[in-house]
Amino acid sequence: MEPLMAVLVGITFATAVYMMLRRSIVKLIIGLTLLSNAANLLFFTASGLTRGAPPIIPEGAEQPAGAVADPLPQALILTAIVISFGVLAFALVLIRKAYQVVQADDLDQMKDTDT
Amino acid sequence: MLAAVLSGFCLAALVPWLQPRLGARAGWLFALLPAGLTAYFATFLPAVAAGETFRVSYPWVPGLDLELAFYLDGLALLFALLISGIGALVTLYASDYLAGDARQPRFYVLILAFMASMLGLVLSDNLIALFIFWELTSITSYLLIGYDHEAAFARRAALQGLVVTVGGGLALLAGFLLLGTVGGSYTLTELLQHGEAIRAHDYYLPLLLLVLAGAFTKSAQVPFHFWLPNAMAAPTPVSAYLHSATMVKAGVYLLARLHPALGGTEAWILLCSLFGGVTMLTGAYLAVRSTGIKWVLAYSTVMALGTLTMLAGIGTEKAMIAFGAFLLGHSLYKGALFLVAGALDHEAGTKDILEMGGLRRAMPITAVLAAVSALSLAGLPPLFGFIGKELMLGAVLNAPFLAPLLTAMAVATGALVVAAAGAVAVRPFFGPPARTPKTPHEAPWGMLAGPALLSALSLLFGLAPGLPGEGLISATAASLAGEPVHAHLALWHGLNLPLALSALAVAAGVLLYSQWGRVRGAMNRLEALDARGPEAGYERLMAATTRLAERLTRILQNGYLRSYITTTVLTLVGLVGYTLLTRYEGGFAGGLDVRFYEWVIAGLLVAAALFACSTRSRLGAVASVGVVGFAVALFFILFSAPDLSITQILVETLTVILLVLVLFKLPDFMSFSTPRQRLRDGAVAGLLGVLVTALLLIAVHYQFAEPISAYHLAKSVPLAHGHNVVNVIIVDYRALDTLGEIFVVALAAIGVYAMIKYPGGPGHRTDEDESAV
Amino acid sequence: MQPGSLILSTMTRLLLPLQLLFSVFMLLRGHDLPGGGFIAGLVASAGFILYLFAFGVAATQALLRIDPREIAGAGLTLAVLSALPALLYGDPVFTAQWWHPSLPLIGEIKLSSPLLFDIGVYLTVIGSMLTIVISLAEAEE
Amino acid sequence: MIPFAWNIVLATVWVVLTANLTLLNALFGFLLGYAALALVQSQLPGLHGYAQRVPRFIGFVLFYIWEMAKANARIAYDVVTPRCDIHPGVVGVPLEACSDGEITVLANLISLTPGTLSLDVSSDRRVLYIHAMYIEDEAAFHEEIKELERRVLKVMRP
Amino acid sequence: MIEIAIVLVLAMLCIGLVLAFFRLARGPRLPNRVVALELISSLVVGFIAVYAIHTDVEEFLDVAIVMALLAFMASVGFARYIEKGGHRDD
Amino acid sequence: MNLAVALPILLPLLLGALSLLAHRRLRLQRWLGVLGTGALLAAALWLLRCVAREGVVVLHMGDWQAPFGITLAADLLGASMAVLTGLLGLATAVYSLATTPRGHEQYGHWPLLHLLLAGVTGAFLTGDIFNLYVWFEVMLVASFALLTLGGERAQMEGAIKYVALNLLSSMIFLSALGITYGLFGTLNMADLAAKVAAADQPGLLSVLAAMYMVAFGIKAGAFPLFFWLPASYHTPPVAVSALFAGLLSKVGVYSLYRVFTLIFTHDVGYTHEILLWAAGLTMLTGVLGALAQTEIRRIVSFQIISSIGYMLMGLALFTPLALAGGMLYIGQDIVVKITLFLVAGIAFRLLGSYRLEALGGLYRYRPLLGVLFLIPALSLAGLPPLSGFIAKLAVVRGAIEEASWGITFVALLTGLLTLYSIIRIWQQAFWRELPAHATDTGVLRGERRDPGLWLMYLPVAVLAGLILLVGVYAQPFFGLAEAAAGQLLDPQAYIDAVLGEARP
Amino acid sequence: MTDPLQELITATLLLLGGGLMLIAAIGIVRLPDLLTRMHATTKAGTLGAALTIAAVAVHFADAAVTARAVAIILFIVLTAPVAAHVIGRASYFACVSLWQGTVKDELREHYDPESHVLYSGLEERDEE
Ligand code: NA
Ligand code: NA
Repeated sequence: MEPLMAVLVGITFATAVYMMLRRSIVKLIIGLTLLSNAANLLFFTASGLTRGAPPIIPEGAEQPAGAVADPLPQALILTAIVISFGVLAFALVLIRKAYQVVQADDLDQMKDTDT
Repeated sequence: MLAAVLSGFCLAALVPWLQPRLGARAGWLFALLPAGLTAYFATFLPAVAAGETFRVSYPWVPGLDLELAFYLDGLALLFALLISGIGALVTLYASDYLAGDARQPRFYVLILAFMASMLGLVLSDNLIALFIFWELTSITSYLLIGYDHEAAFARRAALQGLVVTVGGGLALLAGFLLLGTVGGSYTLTELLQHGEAIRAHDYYLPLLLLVLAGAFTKSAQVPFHFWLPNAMAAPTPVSAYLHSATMVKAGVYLLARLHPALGGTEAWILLCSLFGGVTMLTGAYLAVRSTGIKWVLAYSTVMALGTLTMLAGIGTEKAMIAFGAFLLGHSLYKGALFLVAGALDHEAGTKDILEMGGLRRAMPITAVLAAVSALSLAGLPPLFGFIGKELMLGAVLNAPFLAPLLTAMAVATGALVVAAAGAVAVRPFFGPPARTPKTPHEAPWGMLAGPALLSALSLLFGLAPGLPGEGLISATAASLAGEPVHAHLALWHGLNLPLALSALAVAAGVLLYSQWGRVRGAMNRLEALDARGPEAGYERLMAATTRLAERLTRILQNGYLRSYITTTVLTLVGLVGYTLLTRYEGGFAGGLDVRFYEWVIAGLLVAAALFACSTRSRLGAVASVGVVGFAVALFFILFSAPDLSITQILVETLTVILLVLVLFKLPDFMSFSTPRQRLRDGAVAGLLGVLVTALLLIAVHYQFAEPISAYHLAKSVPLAHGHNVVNVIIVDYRALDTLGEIFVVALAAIGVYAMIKYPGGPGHRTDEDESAV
Repeated sequence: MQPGSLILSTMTRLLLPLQLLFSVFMLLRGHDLPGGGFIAGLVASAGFILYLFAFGVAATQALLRIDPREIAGAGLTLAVLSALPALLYGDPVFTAQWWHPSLPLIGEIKLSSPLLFDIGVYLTVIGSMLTIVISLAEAEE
Repeated sequence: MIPFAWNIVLATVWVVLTANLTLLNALFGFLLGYAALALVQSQLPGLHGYAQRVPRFIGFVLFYIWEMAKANARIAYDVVTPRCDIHPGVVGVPLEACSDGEITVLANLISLTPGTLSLDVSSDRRVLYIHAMYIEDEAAFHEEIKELERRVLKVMRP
Repeated sequence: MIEIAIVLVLAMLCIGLVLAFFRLARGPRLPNRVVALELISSLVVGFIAVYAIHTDVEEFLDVAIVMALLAFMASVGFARYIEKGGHRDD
Repeated sequence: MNLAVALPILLPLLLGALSLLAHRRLRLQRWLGVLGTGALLAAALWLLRCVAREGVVVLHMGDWQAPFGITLAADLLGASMAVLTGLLGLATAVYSLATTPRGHEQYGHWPLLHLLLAGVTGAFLTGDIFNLYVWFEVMLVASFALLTLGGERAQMEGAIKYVALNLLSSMIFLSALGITYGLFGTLNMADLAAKVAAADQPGLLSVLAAMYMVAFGIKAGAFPLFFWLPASYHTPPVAVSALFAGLLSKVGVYSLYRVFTLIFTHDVGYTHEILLWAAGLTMLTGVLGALAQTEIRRIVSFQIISSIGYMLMGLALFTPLALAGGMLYIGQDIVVKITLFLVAGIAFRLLGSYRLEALGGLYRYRPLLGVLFLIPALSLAGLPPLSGFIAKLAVVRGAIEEASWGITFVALLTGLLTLYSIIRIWQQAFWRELPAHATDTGVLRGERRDPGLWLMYLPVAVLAGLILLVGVYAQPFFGLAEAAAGQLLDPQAYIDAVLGEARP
Repeated sequence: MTDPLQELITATLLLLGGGLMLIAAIGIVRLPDLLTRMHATTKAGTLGAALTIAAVAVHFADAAVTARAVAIILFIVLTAPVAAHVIGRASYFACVSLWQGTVKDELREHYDPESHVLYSGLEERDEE
């Protein structure tokens, strides 16, 4: 399964960056969303995939019944998802505000601060 | 000795506080410090003349071999005396010269700090400490040249001097560090004893070139000579002090100081004597060409610096004695002449020789002082300048390399200098009175004391050369040689070749002066060459640098986010990909164990991602991103991560809601790019995709260590009282992560709130300006 | 939403309490089964967002009574403070503390600092999400 | 009365969800439900009596499931067979139901049934506009809806 | 028997996902996409249920609860957007 | 139990939360701002004292032994950076009192300030690489919010680039973390170091190292990944710019130092050679960028990049001396950059502009300000006897001792160009006469009093004094850097301290 | 999990649910306009999901699982019509064109887009 996921993650990364390279600010946001999904999926895949055995210890037991999925990357990805979500919410509103102030959705028109 | 060096800095720091309390005559009191220092150093004269040296040291930064070590020998003492002695005179002089100037305190601060730096420079026995003082003189000099800072010329001249001297200083630093590495020590006195080893080292030539670059820039050797005349923008006392007697001699001092360690090789002799000789001749030539009195003096200073460099290069015993004598002589007459020039400027209101004439009536004392010092400059007996020049000619004649060439240059220089001396001392005071901007009258005695003392010393030392010669000059020469030298100075050396050459030079000089106007005319016709000269070169280099900077910055920092992202992604692909291709030797994961529904979900994910990329409908893309999210959530379920799946679904749903809320105010998808751009971006994105895939295939191929999570699984129930290990990790094992995470969420909320709610319109921001656009 | 979506507003009145209840459920069981403060916070936020869509900003603010930023601030404060009880017992910061206080009638209940922490997470998420959504919706109106 | 009833429902849901039927848990669920309702109570109008409605309710559920199965079968048939024999349209049906709750329940039940979808209620709450898939006979369609409404009201009204 | 049913149902759901995505991509216009998204969330709930049976992991059901309670929020958001007069071309 | 490591993180977090709670009470927020940052400085100093006395100070959060929980670990580098963070926080807080617009305070300036500091100290003190990611994000999102506070057009434009590129960097970092965990199954940096050392796959490690290099390179503003920095740093109010200038990119540099001394030292000849190239190019492009600018904040923004080059150079050379120099450079540059920005803010207050063409007369009317500018400016150019000289001396000497001629040349040339670019500010804004078109020069000429001005001068004077002190009384500071370099080059002590008895 | 009856019920419910959802998906592709497609998705889809959930309850035959299954079904039943209603209403008012085969539209004439008032058509009788 991992090789398929590897290709999948690669494609998601590629689409994300492709969208970020478009000049439209709205597409930038779509790109950022895809990007965080891609990174989370990468993390998930890299740390190994286990089918049908969530890391939950049955009621009354002290240890998991058999081999279960690694809980640590799950916790880490959860943190990463939440963080990405916060950042994304911020970025969304930033885009909105930028459009409001600059009155253009062409990122190429937002270059005054550099040159 | 530490106190001697640091007292200058301390007094400088106190000036802003003292000056208002002391009033107009503050300068007199400030002058007491250098005067006292002169006396202090004078007490060392007998011992040093007898060949003794003194060394004290205090630790500073041991890890960097930086030590506050001071070493007093003949060379150092000669310089220390000049610095503190002329310093006293100049400080005194300034209290009259700058009377009534509101910026006077700044002047005293800088001049005292400069003096202290200069003392530190010549007394340091540690390369790095020496460098520190070296740079301090550059900085103080910069601030002093720009004293009249509201004049554009002064600012430009100051910057020029700073760039040239600091540029050279950086070369010097590199040279010093190499020297320290090669010599195994940063203590000068130790290095001087390992000259053999240093000169034999592979790094000798580069380090020599670096050190010479530092010394030559500071001492205004051709082709770096141009900054020095421009530095005349400084107040005259500063010119007298920094740009004739002291700072510019730092480079020469350094050559002399390092001679035992670096000198004597073919490279040293050739470089120093050639650069020195050319500088000497150029300085003299330009001095004759100039009509501004300070410029004439400045170029003659260039001449003197060239001479000294040449002598340090020749390095014979004669040359060393000549070095000491010429140095002392030059400092005396040049200091005096600058102060005289200042008096002329101050009292007659002009610096242009052509505007002066017949001033001897109004300023008789000044005229006498000028005459005496100018004679010394011209190298005429019975003044000390004559002795220096004769010794120099003697040394040149016996130079180990290029003796004929150097001699010819020395004679030509001698002739030109005579003419220049005439221009300085004869032209303003004799002939028909000219109409000067101010009605001339004699300068106050505070401004006369300095030149008078210096001129008197020129005369005294000329008449009694043994007075300095037997002791100080010998000791100085000994410092250069690294072994005891006995100098015998005398006005009359007998009828010998140097004397004949001197006579020839004087005769030619007198002739030149008599035809000064015509000579200048001829020279001015050559001025077109200046456009290709080093100063123009400097200007062009700086302009080109700025242009290059602007062009490069426009290309790199071009303002286009897409180009930034492209560069960043390509850097990642390039660096990681290159490493992968060239360094990685392992394998990649293989083997597909995929269920059919997993294929479908994977296909769904890809289709949704690609659709989001290609659709022209914004909300179509949003919905598609939602599908990507659901697909990811499904993968989380497939591979045993229910918590993740729930979170993913919630986040996805809320993202869609936020997107919808925000898109309401946003425009449609626009396609701004051409098919070619899309192809290019597609290639960039594709490269990244391939790289990520490869990385992941490697990551799942290896497992170097058992995951630590075995511990979490084992201890969750017994120790953390939780069955959902993921949650236990989140709130217990790794609660700190979660703490950070919720702060991120809250921060995003604060940011969003402010962005939306912050009242817009003008006047809401008091801190911003028009430059934003 | 335009006025008069009777169906939506009526359903919202029913769904909001249900969603809030469910969110608390997810919060409390998180330690043993899927759930936890973040998930619960998002569920609760979704409930309020539904209310916002049905009744508008003013009604939602009236319902909440306190500024969502204060909810977030309180949540953050609680989350940080939950790290500190450990100090009273001489443990390193964030060491989980379990208390089993006995209440009249109810009996023993299980209270822990990780739970307090999770409640902090819960409140922070609600406060932050509502801050974002309410300000966005307000800007729209 | 309705708040209390809903409160009980909430407490029950709690107990069901936690699958933990103890006094403590029920009480806790009740308290949570109470807190949740307290938050929205200003928005909730009263509603009366619900005691004798359980048998009617069961009857209604059976009726509804049967209706749903029929409708689903018809749609399924139309979707999977090549010919698509549908006559869609928007029809306004006058309402007997008058309270928010009654209208909403009715509208949702209509929406849940395949073939009919409640679009909106008129501003004066007297007509429910329904999109329907099969309006071959408008009178029959009206009658179907009225029948459903009668049964709903029978359950909901004391 | 149940394994066969599971495979069959999974296959149905997969076809369903593909068809629903087709409608989502095809549109036309936002409401069609929203309806398709709505259907996809239903399909995901079904998928979770089947997968829970398949793997015998009841905890997956919790995902379905959240989905059942909250997936409609996206539709409400989209509907609000449409009613508020968002861009028609979406 | 070592509360000392946790305090510099928890304190600003709590203050941030409380400031958010008190969002209506500005006076309270201001008090919390100044006293809180002061307390942070005190806590960090306490930590530094502990580290200096006892070596690496370690705290296992939640009493979970490393590598299972999150371990905070402070060595001299981390603790010193925390002290600098506290110092800068305090300076900015005081300066903010006089300069932050009321609206900014109402909309979150103070909580954002605290939380930015919390993110930064968290990054400096954590011993867990995923936790580092989390603190990075705290810091970033706080900076996002601070950057956009006020909603000016320029802020928005700058912020889009800042956010997009930093997000990209975060995702690269996160991906690298995922691969790291997949390969080594651990996140604790000390544990990771031990496990990496045991893995016999240098090529693979280099690949991983390259990923971290790019991720942190973006955060640090290294060539060619720095674009976000000059695009945005000059857009917020100057106190915020100053804080950014002082701290943010340094966290990236710190991370490079941490990772490339503790974990990826398997093939120094390759990885650190790349860093050396990056260092040289960063220096040059940064300083050339500065030369191309005519606005003080933009000049200094590009100078930030250029300075990053020196810091990277110290790391890349990887000798005790160069590392010590590099770290001293980091420390002193933090102070220098913030001082320059704060001085620019005073100039703005007096003359209403940051553009050189609109400035002038400052030296005539405000000589003290001149001194307060020259000290950091000359230190930036690496002139003695200021802190920048000592640091540059150590780095360059390290390069020469390693016979790295190319980088030596570039470093020295950059020094000269730096001087040229920074002294132009002096020539124009300070030395030149007051431009005729300058309006409202009442405060400048001392005709009108500005009651807030002393609050702006105070931190500047203290920081400038510090620059001078570090230059003149250099031994304690260089000694600290040397000791820190010793710790970095001998990571075993760090590893032992963190892993303790739990080691296999 | 050995009871054949239980397995049979589970399998039946699963197949029924899956079939319904498949039909919904076919419907959403085949049916001519938005509103008709919604008949397929919001009903068949949700009912299908509910049936599969019911299959889970039968399969596990466990109180906790059953409780959760009931909750899911309850939630679906509560939320699905709301979603259908808001989408249908919004798209109708946003002038999503109806299929040309639509036989009747009594709503359009009663809606005033200016005031957003939806008339019942019974108002005039009141006034008489
Ligand atoms: Na793995
Ligand atoms: Na692996």
